[in-house]
Amino acid sequence: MISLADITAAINHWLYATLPGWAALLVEAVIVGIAAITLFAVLGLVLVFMERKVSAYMQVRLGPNRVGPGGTLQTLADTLKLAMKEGLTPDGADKFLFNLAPYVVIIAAMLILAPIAFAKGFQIWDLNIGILYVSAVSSLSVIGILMAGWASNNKYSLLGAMRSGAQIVSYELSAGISVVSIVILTGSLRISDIVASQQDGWWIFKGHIPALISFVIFIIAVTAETNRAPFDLAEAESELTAGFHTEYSGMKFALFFLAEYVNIFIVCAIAATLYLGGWMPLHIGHWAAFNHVMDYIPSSLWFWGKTFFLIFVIMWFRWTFPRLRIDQLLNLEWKYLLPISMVNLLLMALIAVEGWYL
Amino acid sequence: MIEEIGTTEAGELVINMGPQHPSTHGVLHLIITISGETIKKVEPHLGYIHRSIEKMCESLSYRQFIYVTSRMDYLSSHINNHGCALCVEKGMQIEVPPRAQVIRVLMDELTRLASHQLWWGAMAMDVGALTPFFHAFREREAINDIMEETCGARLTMNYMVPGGVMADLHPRFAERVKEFMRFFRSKMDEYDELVTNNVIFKSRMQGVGYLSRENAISYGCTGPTGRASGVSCDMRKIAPYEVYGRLAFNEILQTEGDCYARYLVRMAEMRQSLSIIDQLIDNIPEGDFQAKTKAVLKLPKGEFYSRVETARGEFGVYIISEGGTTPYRIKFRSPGFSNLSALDHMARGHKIGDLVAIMGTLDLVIPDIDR
Amino acid sequence: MKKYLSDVFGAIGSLLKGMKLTGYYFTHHKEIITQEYPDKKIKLPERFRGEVVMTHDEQNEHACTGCTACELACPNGTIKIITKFDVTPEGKKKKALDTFIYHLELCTMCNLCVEACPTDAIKMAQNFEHSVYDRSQLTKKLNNPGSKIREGVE
Amino acid sequence: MSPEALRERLSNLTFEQGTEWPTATVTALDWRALAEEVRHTDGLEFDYLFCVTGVDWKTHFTVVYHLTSTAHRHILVVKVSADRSEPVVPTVSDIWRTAEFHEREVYDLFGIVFRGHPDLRRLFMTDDWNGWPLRKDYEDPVNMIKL
Repeated sequence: MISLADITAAINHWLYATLPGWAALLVEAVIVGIAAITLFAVLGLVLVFMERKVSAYMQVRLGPNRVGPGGTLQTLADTLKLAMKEGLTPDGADKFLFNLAPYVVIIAAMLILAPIAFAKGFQIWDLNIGILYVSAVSSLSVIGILMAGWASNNKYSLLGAMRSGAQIVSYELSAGISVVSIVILTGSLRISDIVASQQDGWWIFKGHIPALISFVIFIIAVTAETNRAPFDLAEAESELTAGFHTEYSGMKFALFFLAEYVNIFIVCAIAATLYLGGWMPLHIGHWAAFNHVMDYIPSSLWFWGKTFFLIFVIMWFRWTFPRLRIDQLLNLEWKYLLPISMVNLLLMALIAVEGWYL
Repeated sequence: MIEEIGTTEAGELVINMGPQHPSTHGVLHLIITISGETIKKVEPHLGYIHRSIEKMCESLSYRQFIYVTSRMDYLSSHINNHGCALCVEKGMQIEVPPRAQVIRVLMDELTRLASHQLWWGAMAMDVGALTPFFHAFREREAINDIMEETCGARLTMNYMVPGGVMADLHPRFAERVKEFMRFFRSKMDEYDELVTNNVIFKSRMQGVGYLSRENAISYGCTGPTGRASGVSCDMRKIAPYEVYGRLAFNEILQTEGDCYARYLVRMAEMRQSLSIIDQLIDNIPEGDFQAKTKAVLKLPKGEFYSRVETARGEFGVYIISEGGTTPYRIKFRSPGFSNLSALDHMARGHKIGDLVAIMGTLDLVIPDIDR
Repeated sequence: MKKYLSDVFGAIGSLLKGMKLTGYYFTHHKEIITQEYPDKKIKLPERFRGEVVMTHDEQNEHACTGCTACELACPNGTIKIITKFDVTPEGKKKKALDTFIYHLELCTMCNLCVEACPTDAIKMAQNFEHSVYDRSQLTKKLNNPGSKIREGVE
Repeated sequence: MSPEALRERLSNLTFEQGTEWPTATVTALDWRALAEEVRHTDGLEFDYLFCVTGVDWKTHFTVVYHLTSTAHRHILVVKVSADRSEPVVPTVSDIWRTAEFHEREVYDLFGIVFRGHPDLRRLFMTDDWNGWPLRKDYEDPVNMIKL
């Protein structure tokens, strides 16, 4: 069976054979860049469509059903509309920051793609501090949001940006601790190592209850980090109209929109990697036959399946729950999630030291 | 605008919430002074949809002016019309046939249900849950369909005429109402599952927007807003009109006075409305649906006041007649106007998100406030 | 501590309940209530008030005597009736309808004109698709060209 | 308290005949004292002001206050007359908070000044509006509906 890893290896081999080293690297970089941007665009379209359909079914309606078969081209039509719209810059806005902010957000989202393992051996850059890199870069997007809120010269935007700042800074903590609790088990920050350590079972099963708790906390924390409902205070449309992107229109708005969905994809991919084994098929201990059957399902399918399942869960949250208030949001983090995740980390350390996870 | 507000202390920010804002449900304009996220002051600016209905009515005959009142509180348009019809009947001393009385009450309660359903969805949307809105509209549409079949319109029915109702009930009315009741009863539990017991929703509502009993009376808060603070103010109980006097239903009272109490009062009122409809739907007396009235109505010289209970509270119609075919002066006492006046008092010291929740539970309808 | 834990579990329980409900609707598509309106035409009940029309029979005759009762009953000045004098076979002059002008853009569908009409000449139609490109198209002439009053309607 | 008993109790007022509820007319000067009295006297306790109406009688203005008590459920209607050229009525917004908005409304539409009102500004009309729309002699300079 031809796997993605074989294809990439073949291309790599061919490039280095025909071109000098630096040119091959350059060509590869260009290919990766184009692939990443394409992935972004496709992800945006698919996820927005998915969100609209999920919300529609939960709200007992049909959702988009006009453009294309079953409405699948609706988001494409919307993107075209946004692309043709005038990108307004309000008077009194800090023009430079205002125009820069959406790109900061989208680039921050793009950077995190680097260490994600999409399939077996299919990874842009398997750097040795992969998961640390993800936590570090993912908090960069808040700078873009703050820039957008400040530069818009709009009080709603400013309030939204401030909320977003407070929110991301506090939820980074429990997200980080949840990540650490898996890193304790694997002993490596490298994504490929983390995936490989789940060869004989995913961490969510192997890690007993502490892994489950840290998984739940991680999902909650990343929902908050990506400003999704019920933690969408930064854009809370019933309070702040549209929060930090109130003044944005046209393509710049589309970039924020896209970044939101790409961020969801990324955090779900990370969660899938950490807890659900990434591209690793469902393996149970030493059941060789069962594991072998599972291996027939391509690894990329495993990865996408798990990621989309988590994305669906996060969408499910959004279409079920009311929004929290800003002080309740911070209470939830500092009074509930952080203490629980710290105790959980201790338990996890105990499990790791005693080696109970195998 | 901001300069006129004048002094703001250091660190305070003045925000215009509305007239175009997702959670003001129309064109309410609030000027809020905040310090950080905490509200220091809320100042409503009204009049964006002021049509001076009172002035318009001065040039309309007693048959004509009723339809305009549908456009005030459009969610309980039928009850508004009812108040006006009652006032004219009081002046003309028209005896309304029993069948018409029952039809009116049935329609009132259906309207109240529809209004509360919309409120439930809209309020859940204000606190950030979008799905309940569609679920609420599903049930509301069922009521609207029933209304449409009998009254001929979905929202501004104009079904009341002085002396009765405009047309008899549709033959399928009772059957369809019963079908709806079965459907809605099963959905009420879903409402509780989805919103009432939800921990996020509860924490958003409990202890927010407290209004004491004294203040509720002083601010003239009626309807669910007043009753959540423990003020007994249900016009159907205090001054029963039509057949309300002989119906068995409870006035829902809560004493907490916060947003959650207001929420619970409305939810319980929906169940009371269902029980009222239950009592009446099989007992619609036969007979005329309209009393015989003259083609041109002339109210005797004098003053007439009628009070009815809309979905938002006490609605009063005050007609001063000089004996002509048009009122000399007409005044509508709208519940939303008084309820809104307590907003500043309730919102101070809370967060912006709470202001939205408080407005949601006040169930403001802006044309009702502006008139 | 016990309360803290029960709080946490109670909270998660209530959230899961809500998710169960939305999950139910997500998986049960037969609950969907969307009406695909322009594709599937909606049948409105016969009492629905969409616009005022004047009924004409096969002989192109209507029942309007031009008494202006509807014009007087209308709160908005929606109806304007222009009358003319017909000469009856006996040579007498008789007031009759010339043009029945109806301003749909001013109409609130309150049904008062239909109620007021002594000869049931006008009624409410169920058409609700009123959008046009120009406002002047909303001003309509309700009596058909060449129509006349039905025999025996006074 | 029944309407008759109420008439008896407030015998210093002159009541109109043939009204549904006891209706008394007082001058603007007496109104403030009466308001304090009916609000705070035991047995009366009119704590709920449910309607404030301005009326233009062409010769003078009246402000009609509909009062009720949440404890005793009796209703009293007080009409306060004001001069047409310079209408001034004392405010009761400190006695019944709801009057704050209602009086602003009456001021906005009739131009009746409520002395002592904390925030007497236009409510529905814009701040630069000329004239008082609900007065009988008001003429709308812009007629919206011209056919």
